[in-house]
Amino acid sequence: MSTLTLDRLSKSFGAVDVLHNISLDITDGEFVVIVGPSGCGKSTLLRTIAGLEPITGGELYLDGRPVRNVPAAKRGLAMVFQSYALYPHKTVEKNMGFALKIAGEPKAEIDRRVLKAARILKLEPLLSRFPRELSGGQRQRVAIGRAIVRDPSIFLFDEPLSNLDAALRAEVRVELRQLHKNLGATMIYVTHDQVEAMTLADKIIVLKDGYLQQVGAPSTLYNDPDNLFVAGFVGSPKMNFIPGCLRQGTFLSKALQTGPFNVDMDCIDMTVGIRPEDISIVEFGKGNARLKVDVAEYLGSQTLVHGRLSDKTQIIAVAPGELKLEADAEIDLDIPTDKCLLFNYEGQRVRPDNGSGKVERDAPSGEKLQQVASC
Amino acid sequence: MLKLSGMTLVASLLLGTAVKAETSIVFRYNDGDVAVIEAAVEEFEAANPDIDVTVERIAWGDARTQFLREALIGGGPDVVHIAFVWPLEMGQAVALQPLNDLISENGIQSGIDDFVAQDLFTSKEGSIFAVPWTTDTFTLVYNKDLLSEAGISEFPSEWPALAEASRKIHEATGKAGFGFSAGSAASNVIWFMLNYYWWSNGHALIVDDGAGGYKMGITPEEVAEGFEYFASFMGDGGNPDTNISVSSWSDPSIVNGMISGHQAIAFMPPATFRSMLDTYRSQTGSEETPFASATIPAGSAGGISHLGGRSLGINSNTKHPEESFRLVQYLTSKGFFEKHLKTQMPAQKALLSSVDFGPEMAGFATQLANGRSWGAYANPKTPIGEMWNETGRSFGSFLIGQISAEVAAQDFYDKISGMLGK
Amino acid sequence: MISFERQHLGFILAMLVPAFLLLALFYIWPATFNLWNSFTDLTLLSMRQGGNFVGIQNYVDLIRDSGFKTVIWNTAFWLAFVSTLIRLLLGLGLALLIHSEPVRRAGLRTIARMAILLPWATPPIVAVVVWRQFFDGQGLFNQIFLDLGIISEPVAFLGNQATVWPALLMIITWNTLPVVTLTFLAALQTLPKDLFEAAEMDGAGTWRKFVDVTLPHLAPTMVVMGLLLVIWTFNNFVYVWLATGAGPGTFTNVLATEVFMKGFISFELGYSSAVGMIMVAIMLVFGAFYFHFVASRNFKEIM
Amino acid sequence: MTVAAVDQPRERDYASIIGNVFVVALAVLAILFLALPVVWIFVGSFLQTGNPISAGSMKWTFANYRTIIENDFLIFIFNSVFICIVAVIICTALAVMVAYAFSRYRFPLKRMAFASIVLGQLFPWVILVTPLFVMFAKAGLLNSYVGMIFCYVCVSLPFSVYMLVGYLEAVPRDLDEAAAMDGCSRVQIVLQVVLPLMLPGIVATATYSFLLMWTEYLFALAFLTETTMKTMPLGLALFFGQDTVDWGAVMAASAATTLPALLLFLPLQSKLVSGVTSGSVKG
Repeated sequence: MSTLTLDRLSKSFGAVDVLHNISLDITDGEFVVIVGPSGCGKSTLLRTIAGLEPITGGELYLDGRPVRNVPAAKRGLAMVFQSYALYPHKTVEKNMGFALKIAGEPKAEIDRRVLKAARILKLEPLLSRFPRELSGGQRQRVAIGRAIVRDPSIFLFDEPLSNLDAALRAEVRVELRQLHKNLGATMIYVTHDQVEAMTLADKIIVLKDGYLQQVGAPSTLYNDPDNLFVAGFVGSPKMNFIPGCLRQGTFLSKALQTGPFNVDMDCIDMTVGIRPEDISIVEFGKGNARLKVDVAEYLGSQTLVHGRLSDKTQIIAVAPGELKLEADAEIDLDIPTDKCLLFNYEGQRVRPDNGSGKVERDAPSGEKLQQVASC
Repeated sequence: MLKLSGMTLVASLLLGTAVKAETSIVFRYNDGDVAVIEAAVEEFEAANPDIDVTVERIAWGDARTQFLREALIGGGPDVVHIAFVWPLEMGQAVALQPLNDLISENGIQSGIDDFVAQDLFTSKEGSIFAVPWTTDTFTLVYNKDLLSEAGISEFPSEWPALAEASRKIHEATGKAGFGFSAGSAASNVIWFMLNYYWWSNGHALIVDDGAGGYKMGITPEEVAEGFEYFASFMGDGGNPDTNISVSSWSDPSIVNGMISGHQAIAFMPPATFRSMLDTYRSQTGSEETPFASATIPAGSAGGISHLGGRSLGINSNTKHPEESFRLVQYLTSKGFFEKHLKTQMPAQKALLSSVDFGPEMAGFATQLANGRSWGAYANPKTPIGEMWNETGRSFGSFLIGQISAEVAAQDFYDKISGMLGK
Repeated sequence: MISFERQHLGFILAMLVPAFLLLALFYIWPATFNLWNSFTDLTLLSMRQGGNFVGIQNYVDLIRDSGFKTVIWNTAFWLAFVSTLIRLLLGLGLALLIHSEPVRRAGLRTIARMAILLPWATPPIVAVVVWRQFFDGQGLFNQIFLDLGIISEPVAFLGNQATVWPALLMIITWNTLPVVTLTFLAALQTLPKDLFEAAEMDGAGTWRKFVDVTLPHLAPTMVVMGLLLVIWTFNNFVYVWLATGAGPGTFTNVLATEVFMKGFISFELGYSSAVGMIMVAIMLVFGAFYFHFVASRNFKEIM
Repeated sequence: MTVAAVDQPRERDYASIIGNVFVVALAVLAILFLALPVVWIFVGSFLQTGNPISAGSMKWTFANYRTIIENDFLIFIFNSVFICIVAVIICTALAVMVAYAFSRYRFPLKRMAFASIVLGQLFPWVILVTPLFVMFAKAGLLNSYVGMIFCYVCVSLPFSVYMLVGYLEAVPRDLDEAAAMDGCSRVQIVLQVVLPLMLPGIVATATYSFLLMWTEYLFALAFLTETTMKTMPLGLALFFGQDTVDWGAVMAASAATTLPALLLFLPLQSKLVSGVTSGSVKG
């Protein structure tokens, strides 16, 4: 259990920069999830922390101690691989005890700790089996068990659930959360699945193209995303985005007019984000946007309505209970202004209250102003 | 034998070479009868306790190249067993050392002049590079039963008669007449037979030009005539076509053919004949054989065969020339031939005349008297091995119909004269 | 794959240096020596004195030599092309045969797989000895053919223009077929079953399934195997030399035997080296081809 | 799946029976073709002449084996076994090291190094004999185990590396990393994790190397002249004298030379098959 600090860490493979100046703190006992689309560098980030990849720039501190040049084995971390990476030629017991054996622990101590970990994960009956004789879920447990046995300061998980089927994944997710609570250890967890991120994390780190997008608690990311990417990535179904422009505090587009927003700027490229669950379907003629329905998916407790606004923007709305809608039916939506998030042309969040959307920073050209005036 | 070598092996593995206080020399012997030689060497060691001789052996086909490579790089065995025609080329390449001083200081059984084929061992400057050891020649061996079955009462004495006899036997008995290996590899017999044919008719491939050099002693037409003569034996001429793929006078198709009575006439050296006789006797259990050897047919110049054999040379790199020479002295001594090497004919005229070869071998003894040395063939420009190889290749190409006799002969002639001209 | 970092250098060197040092000693120094020799008139007999520099004379000589064209033809056509083609086809046929349902039901599959190993375990020198006996005038083939009345006179299989190459190829094929067959067998075992089922659903018959499913699946293996066979046979001197000694005449002379004959029988080391360098040059071209199309594809992960 | 391509519904049963019989007959013929020469050697080695059919009466005998044993063949066997085993061990160990570096690390000139390994497989050995002979003579390596082992290691190293790289590709890199996380040093990773996993590949590779060396003739001929140093192929050639060939002994020596390879092959049969695919020539 310890703290980890990344200070302007960067990594490149040859000429390709994979991580750019990542700085963050991970405190003792936190469950941190690194999330992002594939190729965003999240696995590389985990592997630099593990010591499997040397870093190109910046520094990495473990409990305040720089570990840039400390080899993986000496960092006191344990890792659970996506492929589980169990040694096929060793039994479950040997797999779990291997690190201790390498460290030269006495046999009795190895047995004790392996047994303890096996008990936590209910692996005792499997100890003498070989990995090929285990199911996917069991292998997964063994991989975790192997990490537990080492009693590491930090657990690293590299997409550990991606090889499991959906039902099992949900189950293990809960168990992992439980495990974290019991062990109280720091855990760093990489996934591309935002549901896993939301359910597991104390703190989520969103990465895209090697850049840190936002760090924060799941609720922060959900409610107060810093940019379009985070807003779109977190939450399911995805947030709706409606392009348009902002003029004197009012959002204008062919399909939607809403406001006022407490933002002192005129801007041609502005996007409004609204979560599907914040949209409500209202009586025809009473809404502020009209939706042409493509399909309605009934999920039991709710129905997801997919459709297009008059400017062809794809929209998903959530309606409670069962709602029968024909394709091409037209319905009216209420998109409440107070739930709308504004993003500027760079995709950055424009927050109404703190004045982050200052005109100077975001001044449209004269030509653009003309367009704004006319839109 | 095995036990002995095994123990030597173990001893040398365990002790290395440190224990040897005596002089060690290596004798490379390349023929059969290894047991005979090893027994003789043991006797030599007993008589010379200060000398330890190791006998090593490599296949005869590889012997020449291997020794040259080793000696020219500064290694190789001390005493080496080589063909009659190699000493000059090896001496001139500085692989062998001149023996003149050793011979004049220590002497050799009945004097060096008593040895046959002196010209093959002495360079123009007078250096003697090897001592002739054993001698032999090739001649024809016959199955007398098959001959009489075909109504032939005498061994053919002239080349056309031989061809006639072969054809007759084949027609009369359906068996092979004169079956010889007509293959193209360098170990075939066509080289010997062609040269015998040419010599008997007064030609020679290479002759002295009288001015210290060498020249061709034959015309392409005469070469072609020889090619055609031997080609006439193929098929209905009595030599089965399958012998085109046979490249050795000791090939089973020939030796077994003779033994089983499927072939009437063969061409071979004494060692092969002897082993053939042994096999026949052990298979039939009878001492009597239907075989006889007779001299090769004559042409305008008589029936001439080559005086072949093996000689002993001393490596120019040896650190123990005196000891090596003592081994050579011993191996050429009368006692050695009387007691040990009874299957080979000695290369000394005095010893040769005193040996009784038995009735079947009579032809060889007679033929040996009509043998000639290779003489001018053994010059530095035309290694015999290479001429031998070219002969087989050219004759083979003609035989299988790739090219005509004239073209094959011309190619051959150009190759050899090209070598001489270099 | 671990990217190159200075901290790994020591380990990487420790892994590579011993092997590459040995290989350099074994290949590069002798090859250089050979290259130099090819520009001299060195013979074995003049080794003490050393050869004279003759420039590209040896290369000019060998290009002018009429026999050299035959050598190139024999090597390229018979050894490289025909022998490879035969082995690919026979190897494929045999693999299909062993893999086939009737053979499995007849309980022959295991026996066949054992039988395949027999030629493989036989050293080439032994293989040649046996087959020469079979091809002999009184050998097995002549006896069988005579008894069957196919021929009336014994045939010199290894001494006849018409039969010598087929006979040689038979020896080579017998001795080296196992590798080809086993490779195809292994590839057949990885045939995706569902593809067959899909083809069956599409109404494909046995022949169509073979052409549309089996063959495409085996195609990459065939390419790799074909290239390897060409390489192995091209350099192999044992079969031709021991079976026919490049004869009859020089009818079966190939590059490798030409190098051997010039170097070890005629002692013309310079000329022999030149022929050897021609071989190296051909192999370099072939090697580049092989590397580009096979090795670097097989191992793109490590490149 | 049958090769016979008969698909007429009416005649199908009839045709397929004929087809099956045909296929099985073909298979039997193929087995005969493959096995006959080897059977011939072993039978011939126990017959009085080396050629059973032309022998007329078949007399069984051990004389041929007695002959080869009297001609130092046991020493040749020892030499062959010793040289080949030591060379195989060294070669395989070096090949594992090189293959590991190739498959797990990036380093400068890697492509070139790998290309040179590929080319090493193609190199015509016949041109190396004379230069190596000169080199060996100067280094005192003629007639030595060291010299032959050096030769054989180098002869089979390129192919071994090539094969092992193929096998290593099948060992997931995650395992190396897991071992690194578990505290293994680089050497421990290779010895404790990678090596046990690629054991089948190593066995297959070592078998190939062994065969290559076991049957090698050219280098042995040039570099081994002392009788007590010769290997089996050379010993075999010794029975081809210039004036006489002892065919019985040749057959016995052939059998003795073939048998060890056969004994090595049969138990490894299945491994070798997988070896061919996943190793050098995976499609």
